[in-house]
Order: sequence, then structure tokens, then C-alpha cells
Amino acid sequence: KNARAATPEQVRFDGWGGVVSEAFEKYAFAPYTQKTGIKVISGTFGGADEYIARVKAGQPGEFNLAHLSGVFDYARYHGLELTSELNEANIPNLKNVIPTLIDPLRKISGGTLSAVPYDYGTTGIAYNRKYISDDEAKAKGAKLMVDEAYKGKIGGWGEWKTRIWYGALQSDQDPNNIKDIDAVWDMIRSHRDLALKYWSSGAELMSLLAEEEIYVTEGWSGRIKALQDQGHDIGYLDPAGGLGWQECLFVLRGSPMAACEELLNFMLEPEVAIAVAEGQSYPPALDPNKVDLGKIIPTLPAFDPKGTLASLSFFDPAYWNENEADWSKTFSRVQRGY
Amino acid sequence: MSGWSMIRIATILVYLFLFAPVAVVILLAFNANQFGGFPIEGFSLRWFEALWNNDAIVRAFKTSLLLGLLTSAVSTTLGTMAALAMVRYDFPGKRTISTLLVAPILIPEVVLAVALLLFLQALSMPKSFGLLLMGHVVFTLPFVVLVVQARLVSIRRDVEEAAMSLGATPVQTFFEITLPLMLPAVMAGMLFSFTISFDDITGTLFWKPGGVETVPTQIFAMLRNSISPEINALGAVMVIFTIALPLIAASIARVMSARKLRASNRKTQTA
Amino acid sequence: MAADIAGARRAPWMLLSPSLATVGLLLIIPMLFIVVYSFWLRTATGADQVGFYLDNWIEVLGDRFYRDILFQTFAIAFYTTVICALVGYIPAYFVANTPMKSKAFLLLMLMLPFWISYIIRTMSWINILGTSGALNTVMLSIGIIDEPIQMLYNQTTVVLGLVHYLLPFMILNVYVSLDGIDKNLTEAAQSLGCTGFQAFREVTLPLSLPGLAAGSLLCFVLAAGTYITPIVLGGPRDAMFANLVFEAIVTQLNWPLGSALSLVLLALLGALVVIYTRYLGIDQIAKSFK
Amino acid sequence: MADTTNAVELQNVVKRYGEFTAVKRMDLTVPDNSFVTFLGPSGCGKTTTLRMIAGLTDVTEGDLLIRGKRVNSLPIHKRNLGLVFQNYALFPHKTIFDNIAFGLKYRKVAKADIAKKVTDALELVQLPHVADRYPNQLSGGQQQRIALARAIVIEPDVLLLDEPLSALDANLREEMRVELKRIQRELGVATVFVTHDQSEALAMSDKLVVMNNGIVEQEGAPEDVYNNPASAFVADFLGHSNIIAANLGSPDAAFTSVNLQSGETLLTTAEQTAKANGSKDVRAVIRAEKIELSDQNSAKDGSIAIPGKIKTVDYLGQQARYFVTANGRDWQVINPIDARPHQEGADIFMHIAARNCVLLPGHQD
Amino acid sequence: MADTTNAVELQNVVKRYGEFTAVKRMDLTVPDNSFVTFLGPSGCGKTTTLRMIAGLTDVTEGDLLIRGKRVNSLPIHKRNLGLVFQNYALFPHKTIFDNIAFGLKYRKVAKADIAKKVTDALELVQLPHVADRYPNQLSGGQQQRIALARAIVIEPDVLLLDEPLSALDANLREEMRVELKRIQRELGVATVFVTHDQSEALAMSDKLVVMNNGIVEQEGAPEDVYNNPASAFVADFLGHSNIIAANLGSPDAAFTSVNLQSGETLLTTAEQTAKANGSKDVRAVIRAEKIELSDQNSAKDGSIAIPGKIKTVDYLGQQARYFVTANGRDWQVINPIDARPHQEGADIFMHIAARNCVLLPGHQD
Ligand SMILES: Nc1ncnc2c1ncn2[C@@H]1O[C@H](COP(=O)(O)OP(=O)(O)OP(=O)(O)O)[C@@H](O)[C@H]1O
Ligand SMILES: Nc1ncnc2c1ncn2[C@@H]1O[C@H](COP(=O)(O)OP(=O)(O)OP(=O)(O)O)[C@@H](O)[C@H]1O
Ligand SMILES: NCCCCNCCCN
Ligand SMILES: [Mg+2]
Ligand SMILES: [Mg+2]
Repeated sequence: KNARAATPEQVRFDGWGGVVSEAFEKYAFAPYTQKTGIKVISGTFGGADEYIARVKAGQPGEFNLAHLSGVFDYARYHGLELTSELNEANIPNLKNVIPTLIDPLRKISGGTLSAVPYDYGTTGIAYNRKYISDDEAKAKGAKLMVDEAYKGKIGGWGEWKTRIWYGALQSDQDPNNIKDIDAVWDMIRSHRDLALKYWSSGAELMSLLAEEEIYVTEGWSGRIKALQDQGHDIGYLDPAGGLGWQECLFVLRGSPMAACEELLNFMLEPEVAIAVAEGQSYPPALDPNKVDLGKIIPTLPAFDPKGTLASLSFFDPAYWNENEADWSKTFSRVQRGY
Repeated sequence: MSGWSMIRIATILVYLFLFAPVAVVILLAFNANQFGGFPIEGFSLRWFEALWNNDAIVRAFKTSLLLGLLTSAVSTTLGTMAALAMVRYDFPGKRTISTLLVAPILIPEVVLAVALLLFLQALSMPKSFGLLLMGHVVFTLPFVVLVVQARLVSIRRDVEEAAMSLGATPVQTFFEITLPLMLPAVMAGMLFSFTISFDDITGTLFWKPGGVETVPTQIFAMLRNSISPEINALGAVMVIFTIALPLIAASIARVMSARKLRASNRKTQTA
Repeated sequence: MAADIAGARRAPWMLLSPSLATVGLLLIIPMLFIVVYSFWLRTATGADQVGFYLDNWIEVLGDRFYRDILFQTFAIAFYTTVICALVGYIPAYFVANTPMKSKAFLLLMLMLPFWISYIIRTMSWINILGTSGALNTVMLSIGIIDEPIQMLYNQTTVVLGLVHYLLPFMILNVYVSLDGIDKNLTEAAQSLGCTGFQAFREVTLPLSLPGLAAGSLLCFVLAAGTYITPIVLGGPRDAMFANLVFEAIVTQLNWPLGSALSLVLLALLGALVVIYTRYLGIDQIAKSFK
Repeated sequence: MADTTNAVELQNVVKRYGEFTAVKRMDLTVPDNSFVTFLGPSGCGKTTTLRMIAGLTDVTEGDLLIRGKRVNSLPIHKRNLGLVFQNYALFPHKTIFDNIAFGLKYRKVAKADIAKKVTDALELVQLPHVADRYPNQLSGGQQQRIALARAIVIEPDVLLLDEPLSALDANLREEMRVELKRIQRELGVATVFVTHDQSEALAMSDKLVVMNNGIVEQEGAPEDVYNNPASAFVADFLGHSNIIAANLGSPDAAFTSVNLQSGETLLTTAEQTAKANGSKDVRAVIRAEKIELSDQNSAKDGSIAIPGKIKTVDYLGQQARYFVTANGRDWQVINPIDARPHQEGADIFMHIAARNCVLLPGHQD
Repeated sequence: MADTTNAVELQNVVKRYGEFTAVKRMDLTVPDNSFVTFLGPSGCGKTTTLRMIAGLTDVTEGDLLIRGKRVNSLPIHKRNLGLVFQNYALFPHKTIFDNIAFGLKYRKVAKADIAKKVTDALELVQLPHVADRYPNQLSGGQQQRIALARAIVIEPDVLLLDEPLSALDANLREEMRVELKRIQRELGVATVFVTHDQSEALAMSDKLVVMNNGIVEQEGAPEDVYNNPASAFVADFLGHSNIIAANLGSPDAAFTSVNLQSGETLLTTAEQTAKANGSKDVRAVIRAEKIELSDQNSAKDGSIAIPGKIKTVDYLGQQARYFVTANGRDWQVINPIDARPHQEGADIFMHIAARNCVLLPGHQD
């Protein structure tokens, strides 16, 4: 049945396009192929959801590696029995990775790993300094996004998890332990009515802020950094209980493990990981205590020089997965005015 | 003002409306900033240079072009045949088939995409460029069928009959008489299928085999990290080509015919 | 009616078989999977629960939420179609009555926007209509307005984006039909006392109906099936039915529900096509030609 | 095997359009090498019959034979026909040259020969200079001639011509008719010709088929049909006839008297009397152009003079048509004009020779 | 202000299609209430002229006046014209009823009246039962009649008819012609009529316009034009003429002798002789139907008999056409058939009366 199982001559890698895949191709895949003779077929996707739908509709072994988002997705793949078991002995560079990023993965898949963490970032609050001062942002925190004063100038990511997370923060609850979900929905409704736009991609997020269509939104740390670098006066704030996330290199069940493991190890080589990180403006998952990350990485937003990521909160995969079916569907309605 | 000049003005306005986003994209392709919006702050060719050096986009562009051309060739052929059957013959079940031929655009593409993959899964058939092509053919087919049908009904039957009475087989009659007379519709069908294929995202995302990217999927994947104006530059290059090629061709033709005319004038003068 | 009497029985089927095979193999059979799927259930992990459950159908048919969105979708598709027809007819008419040489060029120009990827094209409206977009910039600078007008992210911009996307389809369809009309007929109408416009209404317009109908059908169906335009140009609430299908299938990985939803959309649009073939379709129109 | 000397044969052919029967029962033969003309009122089924022969319209019932073979379902392009459509059906997107060359191309004629043949055909229809034009740049009559040229140039087995000369002026029409006849003889091609011009039909045909209402009323040699119409319809349709109910008197040595309902008595020949089959109840048919008008009664043996008054005169160039009132009845008379036509209101004598008084049964139709 | 008794007037009108001049210089009047017929060979510019009057084709040069007003750029719908197109131009998407009702609707006729008028019009063209059909369900002649009905029903100021009867059989055509004439008289509508049927032209017209090659060759009352053709073209085009170069002899008391190049001598009248203006160099025009054939020489005073041999005979129903060879020259003769036509090969005398020998100047065209 493994009609499309990768032969040892090639593995398939899917990831985000643009600068990320350029960096991957140039610093990882090409040298890897040169070294091992194994070709890396590189594909792209527009989002994690779309990718999982394609995997589900695909055939066993068709997809091998992917640059996936967050711990939550790792849990989803595990739930769909798509996880594999990495032989960590073949990935010596894993030792350089921040342990706090590895542990949640291990916990989900019962001790073994199906992925290696690769980069991380935060989804904080981005605001236009022309209209909103740093002080005001700091004072209002997540509630800045439900401030009537900015009606019509507010944005937000149209993704249910992020919306609920911020809804929880705005209703003063712990996102990983919501007591009053109705209060969260109400907050989401308030935000919906004040918002001009739910954005759906980094490109949109950047253009909305850059063109001053909106003054405040939550945003991905790397994208905001890119805006700041282009000279836009955008402030960025990780509020109390700020939302962190990581991205990992995931190996799907049915893949040629040895070849994949070798590729993962190769990609965790510091120079490779750093080059990719600089390309996408998100810090690598490498532990700054063990590896010299150079000059640029430490300037990236969300970068934790301690390598513990203690100040950040992550989606609790068990908690969110348990509510996924219900909440994602409810959000779909709430978004449309129900 | 005469009715005709009002129509002309209205037409110009509609074309301007159609071109507005194109113009914006082209302007931004020359913008030095990645996010500038208006007013544009600096002029630069860096995105064109970047485009030139961006193998991935260039490769995706070639794939899209090939896919679009093949799709339009196959789809226009099949669609024209089907339209011919629908208009020129009476047979049982015509209405059902008519609906069936339009069905591909009635189903949300993502559903069609998944459904087809499920079918392949059941057959254990790998994805391939051929599948992608046929997928595009399926959902461009209705465009061709509809537009060709609409034209075909107004083509007089008796000229076809005349051709056959002169010994042309139905097939020859089609190529000599019917096809030329419905050429505008066939060209329209080709344009439709080409552009729809060239522009498709959802179906392509699901059907493309490993390593194959089209311009839209490439762009879609780039969205997370903000689209690079290289894409704008690509659009600009294509638009300029599209406008320039026919103009160049026309002016070459004009020069040629002028030369021929002059030559023949000379001949008559000396004669 | 049939020219090739011997082949008259077989000929249509030979002509149709490639299309029918393609549609049958790549659409009908796959859609049977979707029909089957609509009776399954989604499990907590996103896997599928095989069986025969009516839950999805009960939810889809019984819940006002879906009905409302469906209504809104059809309303948007309807506005889009009407605007496309009104706005598209004039250039189609112009092109049809233009000398041969410029005709080809004008038609080619219609396809120009398609070189710019759909997403980019749609997003570029932000550069035109946005608060710092071209339109506001111009209006500010010539003093028509004092501060930027908020034009984006509502149902109107969704329709605008759709009109922009679908207009070429309408124009081309109408053009193709207009181009085939015998000029003698409008002359005859005028000789009987019609003004140019009345002759248009009595002769040209009805004889171009095949193209107008085909174009309208395309516009309506494509508009009703769209999901990217509302995401890019709509406000938080603006959604169309295809967004729900997309979300069910892709975001929620709830294929059974997505299947049921898409079958509903298919049934409704299919009904529209049946009406089209019956009252506006080729059979109806072909009667008066030949 | 059927009679192979017939190029075309229709046996009990019926054509229905939905509920409407356009051709009711058509029995008809087109002998090899012959020139057959269909004549009949507008809408009687001429075009429909032609189209069935051509294979453009399905035969609802009955058999259609070409050279003795049933061809009901033989596709048109295999029938080697030359066809001129009532409305020309030129290819609008092809030049006149290409229109005419079309059939030759499919007969694998060499390029050079095609050019020659097309040029000849254009000469034939007197349009040598229009080769490069498009059909819409020609006048109606010019288009019709091109349609004729296109059908003739392929030298078909059967030539089907649906009013191919209707848009031409009399002179040109006559020339074309001569050419057509010459071609038909030279090629020995069986030809079916539809026309509304009776003199054309009479002058050209080997066989005349008079149709009415989807059936054949009479067929035969032109003179036969003209002189011995089988029905009042034919009598009236071919030329103008005065048809009057009458009683047959007792036969004389040479002539029989015919007592018209209107009171006058005419004479007729023994040959005609025989047609009455002993019945007294007949109709007398007297052609308008067989009545001689003159100021004086100059009736000779075997001829009768009826006095009357001229009611109206129509000037027709070489002829004039008169309506003459006699005994309260209007007679139609067509006479050549000698010096000048007779005047309205003039008293006049209508001379009718016995041989010009044709009889029909009394209540035939 | 121009002469208002003219419904239509063309002054030096020219029409060019690119390099081709379809109408060279057209001077023409259509008097109020008159019936004017255009006659001319195929492609001579009849349709083009009609279309210019209708306002369907731009006038390249010159002035077009309707009721004395220059209307070169008046839109067609303001001209209140009834127009029958050579190719009918029925609306394919409308029923026959709606086709005919069309013009009435735009004249704000009440619904009930429309129904009545359309029904009447259908009766008039003898197609009362086709109201609900579509044009493509009618035969050619039926479509043509509908086109006629559609143009007539609106009772226009000017009726422009481009071969409106060409697809009809002789009888129907005659009836239509009578109806048409009646309507024209009743409405007093100026009518321009294009036909290829000479007897139609001669019978119907108040004024006949013979065109050739984009110009008017002759216009006038039908009999005038027929009897006194102004040019060889007209003489030959209207009917069939034998046109022979000749020398005028010295005038006799009553007649003048005309010495034909072929050797024979004819007689002509003083009236004709006057036309020669003293020149001896003339052409003699003798109409084919004005030559009387008979077995014997029965020449009377003022008539000449030329002996000849019948070369061919065409049977035309009531008439026959003969080619008679005399002195090595072929004469065309059309004679009514009495009992039976003269036979091929027969020796015969051609009798030509002096009044039938029309003279034209020697080198006019
Ligand atoms: N669009 C055109 N371009 C060039 N020549 C044309 C065009 N239309 C007509 N002509 C030419 O103009 C001349 C006059 O045409 P017109 O239709 O007036 O002739 P007509 O007298 O009506 O002839 P017919 O009796 O055959 O209908 C013809 O020689 C024709 O070939
Ligand atoms: N498609 C159709 N549906 C219904 N009736 C039709 C159709 N086509 C022709 N007819 C009818 O069939 C009859 C015969 O038509 P046909 O065209 O054979 O007449 P025709 O003898 O050629 O007449 P014409 O001399 O006027 O051309 C007519 O009464 C016509 O109205
Ligand atoms: N759902 C958790 C947040 C994941 C954010 N990833 C967005 C892409 C930028 N790396
Ligand atoms: Mg006919
Ligand atoms: Mg004409």
C-alpha cells in the first residue's frame, strides 16, 4: 500500500515558502544532498491546517518532513496517529536544543519524539506608536484590543485559538484553564465588533499595520520585527501571560527514518539553524547557553537569552485539544455575529 | 454626446476599473520599500533584479504557464466537442448532461479537491502532473462549454450543410466552417481556461505532486512572511509583455504591409 | 435537424464521451465519496467515525446559522451578478462593434488582470481603497475630503472584489454572443420605427441573451463558491458559504460536516443550473436560431 | 434491385415537423441525366423534399433511393451532390474564391486545377472580378450566382437547385439558364430544379413535377402538363385559366358543345370529350392566353366568339392582361400587344378555339 | 425650398465602398403617392440606393431629400419607412405575430388594434395560420410574405421593397402585386420597388427607373421606356431586342428605309427617323416579340418580311422563343403559340412592321 513511500533516494519536505524555504534550500537541502546523495523534494503549504488536510487526504508515506507549528499541532498529528519515532542517537545536535521546547513534545508522544523543535516566537500586541503610546499599551495590555477608543482601527488574527487565548486574557482568565467560557465569547464578540479586520496571513498583518489601516492588533513577533526594520514605528508588547509558540521539524509516520534523522541533524547544525532564523526573524530553538547565536539573533523579538522561555506561556496541548472540536466550531459562528 | 461616444467612455471606465489593481501592482513593483503604499517613496528596480535571481518563482512561473497552456488546450478541445453535441444534436438525457457539464463549478473547490484525492487513495494512485492537469481541466470545462454553446446557437446551420453537400465530412466541416465561425467563443474558452488554471490555488494545493509549485501556491506559501514585491515585479513583467507583444506584432505587420504597398506602387509606376 | 443522418445517433455521444469521462471519473465518482462521508462523524482527534449517522444533515438543514449564511451568500452572488451584467454589457457591446483589428487587442486586455495572481490582485485593493491608499491620497490632495474615508472591509468591498474578478468572464461571454448577431436585424427594427436604443432592447439584447445568461450563470456560481475574497476584503463578520465549507474541511478537519455542507450548496446551485438549462439554456434559445 | 436508371427515387416519403406534415406522401423519380423541375406554391414542400434528397433533413417515413440504393441514412457528404440553397448559404468567412474552391479541395483536385476551375466558374456566372471579396460585399444576385458556381464546379452526380436564379434579372437569368442546361447536358447530371418561373420550368425541364400541399399533383413532360392539366389546381397554377363548370352537349362529328354555367356555349375536341368518361358534368378550362381578343367577331370553324366588355387592362410590356366581363362573369385574357392594347370599356369579342377548351371532371377537387 | 411634391429625391448621390464605387451618380425623384420601380442587372446598385434612402447606408456624396428636406443624417427610425429586405431579416426570436406587430408597437397602436391589424396583414399575405410560429419554421416564400406584411402594416410614408415577391410563385405573386398596388393607392404611399420581373415592373409602376452600373440609364413611364428605350442597354434589358447597326435610307412619304448591316432592309416611321437627327448612322432595335413568324410571306404595307430558318425553339408555355438564322445572322423571336410551335429547321418568314423598328443613334454607348 506504500505506493508513495519515499525511497532512500529522496525525502519530501514541506514548509513555508518565501525566505524560509530559500534559506532551507540553500543552507540545508543542497549541502545535504551533496553529502548524502539523497534528494530533498521540497514543497510548500500556506498553513498548518491546509497541510494536515492534505496529509489526511494523501497516501501513507507521501509526505515525510514538515515545518510545523506549535505544540498543539504536534498533539493533533499524534491524535491522528501520524507520529513516528525518531532515533535520537542519529541526531546528536538535539543536545543543543532548548530542553523546555523538547519536553512538551516528549510528553505528548509518550517519551519518544516525532519532531525536533526548530524556532520559536510570540504572538504579542503590536500597536502604532503614532497613536498609542508605550505606556498606554503597557497599562492596558491585552485589553487594548477591546478599547472602544480604537473602534475600526483594531485588527486580530482570525484563528480560533488565538482569539480565545486573548479573549481569556481580556476577561482576566488563565487561557490554559478557562472557567467562564461565555465571558471569553463575549470578549471575542466585543473585539469582533470593534475590529476592522481579521487578518489571515503575515503579509496581511504587515500591510494592515504599515498602511495604518489598523493601529492595534496582536502580531507575530518576527513579522513585527520585520516592520520595525523597515522603519515603521510599531511597538510590540508581550503582555502578562504572553503567548509563546514554537515550530518544529516533524517527521511523519511511514517516512525513511534514517534519511530524515540525518537531515534533522544537519538542520540543527548551528550555522544552518542561525541562517534560517535570520531569514525569518524568529530565534532558533538552539540553547544560547550551549551555542553562540551570533549578533543578530539576540536582537530578535521574543528572544530569550536565558534559554528557559520561562516568561512565556504555551498552549497546553491536552487542554486545547480536548476543546478543539467544540471551540473551533463555536468560534466560526461567533465570528459571523452569533 | 452621441450614444456611441458614451459607450466608448463607459468602456474606458470599465477597463480602467479592471486595470486599477494591475496598475497598483506595477507601481509597487518599482517601489523601493516593501510596504509603502501611497505615496510611493522611492523608485527602484531591485525587485526585478530579485525576481531575475529567484529560481523558485521563475520555476513556478514556468510550471504555471505550462499547466495553463495544457489545460486550455485540453479543456477547450473537450468543451468545444461537448458544446457541439449539445447544440447540434438531440438525444435523450440532454438536460441532465447539460447540468453535469456545469457541475464542476458548483462544488466548492476544496471539496472537489479532497474528493478526488480520496478516490486516488482508494485506487492507490500517486499524484502526478497529469492528475493536476486533469483536475484543472475538470473545473475549467464548464467555462468553455457555456461560452461555446452560447455562440454556437447563433451560427447558421445551413452553411455547415452547404459544406457537407460539397463533400466535406462532418469533421472537415467543423474545422473549415464551424470552428472559424465560432472562433471568438473558442478563443474566449481558451482564455478562460488558461487564466483560471493559471490563477488556481485551492485545487492545485491539494493535487500538485511533490516538488511542483505554481505561482499561486508559491505566493500562498509566502504569505506568512509577507509577500515580496518580486511577485509584483513578475506581474509587471507579464503585463508589459501582454500589452507589448500584440502592439509590436501589429506595428511589424503595419511596417511590412506598408513596405509591400510601396513595392507594388513602384511596380505599377514603372509599368 | 441532424446533418449526418447515419452518425446522428452516435455522433453526440462520441463528441460528449471525453468530457463525460473526465467529469465522471474526476467528479462524479469522487463526489460519491463525499456523499458517503456526509453520513460519517468526526471524532475528537479529527479522525473519521465510519457509519451511517444523520447528525451532519440534521445540523446543516436544521440550524439557522447555515441558512442565514447561505442566504447572505446568495445575496452577494446576486448583487455581483447583476452588477457584472450591467457593467459588463457595455464594454462587450463596444468590443463587438469595434473594427476587427482592435477587437483582438481589447479582448486580450481583458485578461490582463489575470497575470497578477488572484490573491495579490485582491489584496491590491487595499492599496487603492485603504486609508493610505491611492484613492484617499488623491482625494485628500485635491481637497475633496479632509480625512481618509474608511472604504474597506465590508460587504460592499467583497462585492467589489468579486465584480472585479468576474467581470472579464461576463464581458467575454456577452461579447461572444453579440458578435454573432446579424446586423440586418437591428436595421429592420429601426426601419420599423425603433430608435437605436429600442432596436437594441428588442433585437440585440434578446439575441445576446445566450451569452448574458451563460455569463450570469458563471458569475453567480463562481461568486457563490468563493472564499478567498471575503477573507481578504471582508470585515470580521463577512463570510460566505464556501468559507464554512473550507473551515469545516481544512480548519476543523471535519470532513463529514464539510461534505454535507457542500452537498447542500451543490444541490442549490444545481437547481439553478437546471432552471438555466430549462428556461435560458441552449435548447430554449436554439429554437429561435438556426 | 430497384430501377437503376433513376438517379433519385422517392417512395411514399413523408416528412413531419412535430404535428405539422410538410410532405404528405411523395412518390417521385428523377431519371438519370434528366432535368426535373419542382413547381408549386409557396410552402408546398419543395425545399423540404430537396433537403431530404440531399440528406439534410430526416425522412420521417418512406424510402429514398439514389441510383437504386436506399440512402435514407447515408450522410450528405457521401452523396456527391451539388446543392444551391434558397438563401445561398455562402461561407461568410471565406473569400469568393475559397467558397467556390471549397468542394474541389475535398475532391483532391490539384491546386493549379482548382484555380483554373474557379476562374472558369466565375467567368461562367459573369463575376470574374470578385474572387477576393467576401460574400457580404456582394449584392443579392451576385451571391446567388456564387452559390450556383460553387455547386456546379464540383461536377456532382445530382444537382439540387433551390430557386437558384430568383435574384437575377431576366436577361442574366436566361443566360444562366442556358449555361445551366448546357452544363447539365455535358455532365449528364441529374438535376432537380426549384423555380417559381413557369416559363423557366417549361423551357428547361425534361420533366415537370407540380406539387401542392405536400403531394405531387401531376408530373410529366412540360408540354403535356401544360396542355393537359390533370386537375384544376394544375390548370390554374400553370398560367392563368378560366375554369367554368359546364355541361357536355351531345358530340358532333368533329366537335362537342360545352354549355357553360354562365350561359355561353363553347366547342371542344373529341380528344377532350373522351376525358369526361361519359359524364356530362365537367369543368371547362380555358387559358387566358389562348383566348384571342378582337374588335370584330371573326369566329371560324371550330371556334366560338363571346362578346364582352373590357373591364381592366394591365400593361405587361409585350403583353397585356384584360379582365373581360361577359354575361356577368369575369374572364381573364392575356394577349400580345400589337400596336397598342385594347382600351378599358371597349366592346370586344373573345375567340376560343375548340382545341383550347380543355375538360376536367366536374367534382374532382 | 425644394420641390415638395417629391417624396424622395436623390441629387448627385454617390456611394463608395473603399475603392469600389457602387453608386456612381444617382439623380432620381420619387414623386408623392407614386409607385417607382428600380430595374437593373444584378449588382447595379439597387439595394445600395434603397439602403441609402432608408438611412441604413451612409451617402458618400450628394444629397438625399425626403419631402424636400435634406435627410442625409436623419436616423432611420425618424424616417417612417416600410422596408422589405432582400433577405427578409425577420426577427428569429420573435413569433410571426410579434414580427408583424413590431412596428405597430412603436407607433403606439392600442393592443386590440394591433391584434386586428396583424390578423388582417396575415390574411392579406395568405398566411393566417402561422401567427404562432417562428421564422425558421416557415418556407422561403412564407418568410418573404411575412417581411412584406411587417413593412406594410405600419402604413409608412415611404415603402421600400427590395425584391419582395421574388420567392413567390406566379399566381401568388400576382395576387400580392394586386394587393400591394391596392394598398399603395389606398394609403397613397410613395413606393420604391425593386424587381427583376419585367412584366411586374411594367404592370405596376407609375415610373420605371432603369439602372445600370451605378447610374440611372433611363426613367419614365413604363410604356415610354419600353417603347422608346433611350439606349441599347435599356432596349436589350427590357425584353429581348435585336439590335443591328444600320444606315438610314432616304425618307419616303410614310416610311423610311433602314438598311441593316446584315443586308436586309427594314422600314421605319417618321417619328423614329426624327430621332436620328439627320445622321445616317443608326442602330435598329427590333423587339423579339414584335417580329411575327409565319410560313408564308404576308407582308402588308409598312411591313417587311425577311426569310429565315428556325435554328432552335424554346418552349415557354404560352409562348415559344425561336432563334432564326437569316443571312448568317441570328434573330431572336418570341411568338405566342397557337396550335403548336413552329418546328426546328423550318423555313419561315419574319414580319417586321415599320412601327416596331425603333432607332437609336449609331455610337451612343
Ligand atoms: N460592402 C461592400 N463592399 C464592396 N462592394 C459592395 C459592398 N456591398 C455591395 N457592394 C457592391 O456594390 C454593387 C451594388 O450592390 P447592390 O447590392 O446595390 O446591387 P443590387 O443592384 O441590389 O443587385 P442585386 O439585384 O443582385 O441584389 C455590387 O457590385 C456589389 O458587389
Ligand atoms: N421547422 C419547421 N417546423 C414546422 N413547419 C415547417 C418547418 N420548416 C418548414 N415548415 C413548413 O413546411 C412547409 C413546407 O416548407 P418548404 O420550405 O418545403 O416549402 P417550399 O415549397 O420550399 O416553399 P417556398 O417556395 O416558399 O420556399 C411550409 O408550410 C412550412 O411552413
Ligand atoms: N497556533 C499557535 C500559534 C502559531 C503561530 N504560527 C504562525 C506562523 C509564524 N511562525
Ligand atoms: Mg423553399
Ligand atoms: Mg439587391
